[in-house]
Amino acid sequence: MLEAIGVDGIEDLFEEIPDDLRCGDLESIPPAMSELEVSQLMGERARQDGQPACFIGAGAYDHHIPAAVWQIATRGEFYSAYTPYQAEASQGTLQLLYEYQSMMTALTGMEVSNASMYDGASALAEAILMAVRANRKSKSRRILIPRALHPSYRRVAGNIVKNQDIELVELPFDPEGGHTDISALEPYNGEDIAALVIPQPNFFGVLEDVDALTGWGHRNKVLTIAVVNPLAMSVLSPPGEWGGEGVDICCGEGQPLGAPLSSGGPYFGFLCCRQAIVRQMPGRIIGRTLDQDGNRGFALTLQAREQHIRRSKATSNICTNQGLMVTTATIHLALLGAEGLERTAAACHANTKSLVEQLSIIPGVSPRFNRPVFHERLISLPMEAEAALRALAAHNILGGLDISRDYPELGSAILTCATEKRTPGEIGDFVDKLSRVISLQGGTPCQLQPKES
Amino acid sequence: MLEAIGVDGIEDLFEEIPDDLRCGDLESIPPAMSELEVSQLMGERARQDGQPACFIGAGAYDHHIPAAVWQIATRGEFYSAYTPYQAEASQGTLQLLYEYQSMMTALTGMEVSNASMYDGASALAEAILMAVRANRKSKSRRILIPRALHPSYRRVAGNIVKNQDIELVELPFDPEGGHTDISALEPYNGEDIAALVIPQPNFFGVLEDVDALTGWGHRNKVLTIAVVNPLAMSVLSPPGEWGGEGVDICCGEGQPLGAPLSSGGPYFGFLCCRQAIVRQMPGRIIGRTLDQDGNRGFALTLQAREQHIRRSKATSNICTNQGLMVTTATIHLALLGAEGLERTAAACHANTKSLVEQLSIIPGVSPRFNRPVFHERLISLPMEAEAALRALAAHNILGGLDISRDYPELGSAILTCATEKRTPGEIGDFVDKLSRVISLQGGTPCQLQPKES
Amino acid sequence: MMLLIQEQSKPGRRAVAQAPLRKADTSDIPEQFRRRRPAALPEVSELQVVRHYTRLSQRNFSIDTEFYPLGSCTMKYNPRGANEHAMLPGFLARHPEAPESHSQGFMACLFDLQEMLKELTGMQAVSLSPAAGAQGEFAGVAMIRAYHDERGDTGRTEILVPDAAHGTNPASAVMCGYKTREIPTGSNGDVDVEALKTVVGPHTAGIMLTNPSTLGVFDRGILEIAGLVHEAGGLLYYDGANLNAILGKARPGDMGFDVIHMNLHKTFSTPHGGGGPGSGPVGVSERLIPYLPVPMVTRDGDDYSWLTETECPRSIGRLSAFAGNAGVILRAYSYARMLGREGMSRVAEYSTLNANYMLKMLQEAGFEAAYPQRRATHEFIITLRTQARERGVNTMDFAKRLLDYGFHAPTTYFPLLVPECLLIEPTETEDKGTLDAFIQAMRTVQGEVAEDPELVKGAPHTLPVKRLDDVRAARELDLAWNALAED
Amino acid sequence: MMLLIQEQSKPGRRAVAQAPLRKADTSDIPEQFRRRRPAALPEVSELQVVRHYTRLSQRNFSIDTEFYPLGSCTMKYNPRGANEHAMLPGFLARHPEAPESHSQGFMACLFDLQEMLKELTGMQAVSLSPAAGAQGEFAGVAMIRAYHDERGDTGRTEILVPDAAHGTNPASAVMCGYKTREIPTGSNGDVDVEALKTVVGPHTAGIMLTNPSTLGVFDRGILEIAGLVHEAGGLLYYDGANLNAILGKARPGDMGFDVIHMNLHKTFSTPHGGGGPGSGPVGVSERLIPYLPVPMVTRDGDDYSWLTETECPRSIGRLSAFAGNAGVILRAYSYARMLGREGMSRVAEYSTLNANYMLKMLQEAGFEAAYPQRRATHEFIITLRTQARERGVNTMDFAKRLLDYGFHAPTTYFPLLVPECLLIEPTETEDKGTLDAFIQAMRTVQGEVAEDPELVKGAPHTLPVKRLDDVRAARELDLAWNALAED
Ligand SMILES: Cc1ncc(COP(=O)(O)O)c(C=O)c1O
Ligand SMILES: Cc1ncc(COP(=O)(O)O)c(C=O)c1O
Repeated sequence: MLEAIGVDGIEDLFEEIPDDLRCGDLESIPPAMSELEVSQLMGERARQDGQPACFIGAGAYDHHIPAAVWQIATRGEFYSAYTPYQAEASQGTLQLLYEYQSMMTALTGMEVSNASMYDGASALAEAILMAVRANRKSKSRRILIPRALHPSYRRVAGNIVKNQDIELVELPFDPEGGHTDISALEPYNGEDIAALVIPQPNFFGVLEDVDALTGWGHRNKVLTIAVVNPLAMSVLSPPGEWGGEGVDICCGEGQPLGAPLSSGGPYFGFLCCRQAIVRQMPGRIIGRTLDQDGNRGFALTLQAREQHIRRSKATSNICTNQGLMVTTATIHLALLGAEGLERTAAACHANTKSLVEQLSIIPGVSPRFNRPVFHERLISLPMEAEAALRALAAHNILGGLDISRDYPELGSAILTCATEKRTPGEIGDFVDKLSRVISLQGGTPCQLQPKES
Repeated sequence: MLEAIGVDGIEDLFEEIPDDLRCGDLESIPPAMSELEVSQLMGERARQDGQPACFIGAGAYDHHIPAAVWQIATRGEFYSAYTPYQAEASQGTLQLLYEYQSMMTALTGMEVSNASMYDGASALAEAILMAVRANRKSKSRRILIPRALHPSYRRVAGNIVKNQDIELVELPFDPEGGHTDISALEPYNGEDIAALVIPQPNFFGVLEDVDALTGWGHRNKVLTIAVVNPLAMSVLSPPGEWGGEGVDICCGEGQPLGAPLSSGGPYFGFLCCRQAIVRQMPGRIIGRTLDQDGNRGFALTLQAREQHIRRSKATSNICTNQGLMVTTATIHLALLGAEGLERTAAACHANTKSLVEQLSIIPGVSPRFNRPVFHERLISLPMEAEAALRALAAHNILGGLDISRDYPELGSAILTCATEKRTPGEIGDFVDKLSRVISLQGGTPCQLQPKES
Repeated sequence: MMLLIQEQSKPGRRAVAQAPLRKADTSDIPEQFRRRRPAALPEVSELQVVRHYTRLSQRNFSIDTEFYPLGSCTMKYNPRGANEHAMLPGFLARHPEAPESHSQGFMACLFDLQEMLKELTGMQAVSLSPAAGAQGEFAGVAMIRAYHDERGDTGRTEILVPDAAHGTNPASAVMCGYKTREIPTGSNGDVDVEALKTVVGPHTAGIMLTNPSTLGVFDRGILEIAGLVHEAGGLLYYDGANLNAILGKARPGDMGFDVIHMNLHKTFSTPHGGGGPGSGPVGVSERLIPYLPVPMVTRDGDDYSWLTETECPRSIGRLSAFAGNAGVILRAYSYARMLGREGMSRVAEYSTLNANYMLKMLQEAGFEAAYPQRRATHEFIITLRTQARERGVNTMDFAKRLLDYGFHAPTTYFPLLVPECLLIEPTETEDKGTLDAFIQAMRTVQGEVAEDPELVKGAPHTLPVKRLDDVRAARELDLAWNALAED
Repeated sequence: MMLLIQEQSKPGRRAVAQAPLRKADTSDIPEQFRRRRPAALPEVSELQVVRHYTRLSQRNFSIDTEFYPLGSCTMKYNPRGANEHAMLPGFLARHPEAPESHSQGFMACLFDLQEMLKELTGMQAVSLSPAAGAQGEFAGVAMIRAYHDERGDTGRTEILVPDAAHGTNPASAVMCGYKTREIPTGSNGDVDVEALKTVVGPHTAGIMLTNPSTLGVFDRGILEIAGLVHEAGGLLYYDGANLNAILGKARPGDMGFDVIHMNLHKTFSTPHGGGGPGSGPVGVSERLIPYLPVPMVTRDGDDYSWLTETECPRSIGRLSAFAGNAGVILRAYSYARMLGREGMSRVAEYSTLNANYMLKMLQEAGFEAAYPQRRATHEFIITLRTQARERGVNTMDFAKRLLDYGFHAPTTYFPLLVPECLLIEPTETEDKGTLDAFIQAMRTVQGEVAEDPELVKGAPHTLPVKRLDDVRAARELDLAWNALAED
């Protein structure tokens, strides 16, 4: 090959790089390893972290994933394909994405879905940017955002949108109910607000009065953005129907649909909206069309919204999205169907209820809020949450999330959740251990290394 | 559908089964479980058996399997296809099998390979039956079989061929070398013997004088059957070249080529022979041919040997073979190539050598035989082998195989082997623990449950 | 045409990460034992391997991609969960010689499955060790022989086999040293009992039957047959390949069978893998228990232990070096637990429903059933003898043309006694939409046979290769690629 | 045509084993919150799902099945080992909020990769959290902004972007509140330094460059550019999408860049998954360290801990709810360890060798290179403007026709400044045989353009669909299946 090119050696091919820019030997890069050696190294590290019984939810849930999901998604034709720019050579991915869009609109009751965002939090940021563009009635760049929304979502949205001078205005939650009471919106009646964010369930697992909140938005020409758990949608009323007319935009974290916990990613954000504002939508969208012979086919559409066409005028900079996770979600949704999703959701809900009931027998332990919840709950503890969680972790139980950093006003409390995967034995063990920890409170600290598994 | 058939209910479809043959409720069958529940049950059981550091070989070896092997083999098109009877709809499997046959002939130096037998032991039984049919010169049904061949192979072969009145005559091994000395054959010079079985390496890991043994067979009109470890073939001379002319039949266990230990199966037996006796070959064989347009294609061939055509006159009753394991072996061999196989073999050999050297420092521990070995070795112990292994197992080390049941004449000894997957740390740990066990000999018995992993 | 992987080889190329990066020393192995030239294996990169075998795979039909109504083979869906469960790291890593202390979880699965299979078949004990149906048959017949031999009843030299039997049946009998004798089938599809009466006797070691038979009917005379054979001192062998049809509905043990094999890769839905592996557990009645092949698992309280040659000295012994196809057994176990009690009879119900629906619809489309007066079981036979005679289009042509419509062909030319037959088994995992599409394809090909028989005789037209020349394959044997021969 | 999964739905059908077998009680959730009608999701069996998506997958081109010389996208082989390692049960099961005590193994991988990326790029610190290249760009520009803002240097409102830049560059700048200004490319393919001089100044917040650029050449004036921008008070952003070309050969840090993103899904060979996920770590020079997005991993002795908003108060914060695309990061880590020190420069060497070989052979075949006087990097540009003008066959037609020959098309119409361009990137994992086959296909299509342009304009002819009507797709929007609309 070198001969064909007409050079003597490979180094000649780099002759245009100025000599003083050539780097040396990269000595601190470790030498090559075989696949076996890497698998031993990473296998050891993966084992090192144990597989504690996980009662943390807080935006990432340990659900059963049918074996078929990943066995099919990792087929090379899905796994190693690029974004389907060449539609005719990508009908597999494109039809799947169209099916996905159809499933997400069915689940959320919305008209249109895109083909994914990075994750739930960044999807919210994009939803806010989208709302600001779409709300022609509003000149302000103010967004109402409940304090009861996931703190990381609020942070991420803030970090992203603040560069475009958008202001996030926090709505307090009801100290007894844990929900965003409609009264919290009163100060903003008639104000120029671009959008209102409505989580369901909210960070605490508490159910919001979504119809009332959405209605307020409609009355005040404020666009409404739902942030929902897609699994919950099998049980709870869908954003497309909230307040009668439904919300304008709906987003959320797709992880519960076939993505393993996997340390936080890859997951995927979903983003749906009314068809009327689809041209403000960021990200890829797949449309059904016809080929030259009049046969059905699928293609990327409305690409004029996107950075590769519109560059600085695009609706977003997103290019690579979370395609493979959408592949898994689509297969997952097809396997579960509405009935399977609902059974899963119900099992989680019932498991968490059972856990909370058993925990509440421990003196000093009680649910923090009195409004209906779905599938996750905040629990007050009679000792420092962090210490309790640390002690549980030493028993290989992750009892929940300590919320004191984000909500100091709520005292010592943990957000806990038992998905359908938690067995009665694990739940019982959690209850036992927590009650021992609490009764031993003040005793000697436990050892903190995870058990290998 | 019932209506179309013209019945009222599904039960009507079973009307031809006499009433008194209908069974009841199968009460002792447990109720249905979800995939999640089964995965929890089986997950727990799999964990329960731990993953001890394995120094047992004895016919099944813990080798690295490239990740690509099983990711591709479990693609539905390979995994869920049937035997390729419809050649035009099975070119994937058929071409792969032709490639496999080509790899096995390259590796063994033989002319022809079939498409697999159940395992190495049953392949030997079939090889013996085949030899008896093929050796037109011999009227006896006597087979010489070294005592140094894997005891299970001898048993399996015996269990199968004895029904056809074939007699297996045992050849002793040299008590110092552990090999089958050519002198062991002297009593049979000029005798009517149908075939001679030659293992390489033999059960003890010892290298046989294959050229001399094969030469004896040739001189005495005795067909020769090699039983080889296919990984060893990357280092050792191939049966097709033994004694100049090579053996007549070669078989062995394919497990080292991509099959996980997996409790003993599925593995696969390979079986190769001279082209001259291919019509005595049992099992499927794939041939290259042309299609109507003159293009290359592949098909099952010489089916007139098989049970589905020849019924009671078939060369064997085998029908379903070990197709998927051959698929994995083919991918495995393609990924490793001759160079990769040789490196793997060399690494095992060196690891075992290092292990044996370190063990030999322990007082009373020494290699049992003085002839060259490959990749596995018999070690004499100064205490009861079973007790030593039990104590090691309590430390999650499987130190080797106790051979006292099969070879009482060899005293207390274990057959041990360290594949390329055994790390220096694991080897060191084995040595440490064994030396402690030996020095504590007579102390209290250890606890015997495996560590969970 | 796709190149062979060997044809893509280039000296020195390697999938580097797949072997040790440094070559260890083996110089202690004397020269005389060493290989002189490296084996001519392909020298290719990892990408080449992955791409080659991924693309090759796409040149297959399979259950996961096509309807596969291959009669007698029970090509039903292989649950992906079972694959995941059987491939749990703990199971994969277990050495077959691992001590019982490190095997209790694995052995518990085997024991449970043994128990479930006993209950489902009505037998008294089960051994899981045979590696496939045919090895199960061998084990079964070997047990029959051991039984007679132990009683000194050595004049029994014949195994009776109906003419509809699968080829493995007579072949297995012969491997056990028996002669076989064929029993004809009556015109109604049941074994011809009168004919049986004329051959059964003191030479009869046993009879091998499958019920429902491979003719797709349930033999209603089974109890009479059992009586006749037992009276003559013979034993009854049940070929379980068709167990799918009666799972949870009727049990071979109740029909009087003494020994039975099951095909886990059929009834228990483990994958066929392009030809295997399978698993062929055997179940026996009381009198054959001592002869079961080893190893088996037994339980004492919470402890599982192995039964081997030592505990079972009268056993026919082991038939593979270790414990059979453990991974297949685990897949079947996972499947059986997911199905559970409720699911077992659903297997028989839906496979029978699907078969009878298809039979009816095909009859309405003008196809000729081999046994029109009988209820289909989980499969049924269509004979194309009229087409063959009148249009010169034989069953093989018809089958090949179905491939063009994206359906795997049914079994052809088996059983041998029905001329120009298609043995069709839809299985219970297919839905009505797929059945209807297949029926439509059958109609279409039927129309083509009438209008354009050459089109059908030239089939397939849309697959990676055209009709292959089998005669050439057998005559000009080319069984392995040879670098030198190529150029 | 393949039915949609929705079109295969039948009421009441289910993949039973995939959900709890009994429905738990949720009656404590008040009616007002509850869904009234179930969502119209497909109701199908597990076999239907497996078969549908298996067959759908076969309607894709992918690296594992086809050569995919998509310029700028670095479609190289994704090692299967990396998939296995990243999907080890311990990693999959780790909750993102798991305590550090239960995260040391995972964190060690992240830390190691941070360190390797630092060394490979010559930057001072790395954060792995951005979810893709574009989010890395956002993070990078946001850091530039935070830097200027913190210094009170608020007059800098512009980001300079060469006209060859990827669309994400200007889009990211705008998302950070900047205006963008385009810099033209000189006729030799390097940035037009004179033009740059006229626009760089006190309004300049920074410049976004990729080097080698998307024109497939290494910008030889990079040090001069860096000098100019720095002198004017601006910072330099490096778009790492082309890092593959110089891995182990030259480092952006040494070229004077202040911030860089890498595409792990390109340079570090993690799969593209039909559109993602990716991962876009950012590396920075000393002065931007405080602004790096969180979380990151730090090490103290043998203990790893998280750096979050608390430890990094000046950080631009987090950009996703947790730690980014951890699974992708683990795949890249596995890849990097397998490659190791030796492997890194091989990446640049072989990708550059392959590109220059193909360029040369295509030139010999009569194709016109956009920058014939330049050395190709890991990719290069062919312009088909002559064909387009003379034969009316445009680049899109040409690209579609390549699909018929089993090759994915190169990138078309990007970069925008080269008319009728094909941006071709063979990558280092392809072998010469494949390159030659592609060159042959290019020649063949070239011949067809001359002899039968309509054939090329009508392409593709052999794929599951013919050329699709994009205009119709955008005009008659049909973005979701609707049961009611169908019948
Ligand atoms: C009726 C019948 N019996 C026996 C067998 C043999 O089973 P196996 O292929 O598992 O050896 C088969 C397999 O096709 C069969 O259909
Ligand atoms: C040159 C260049 N820059 C940036 C990007 C954006 O990266 P990502 O798709 O990961 O967001 C790409 C991706 O195609 C690219 O080619």
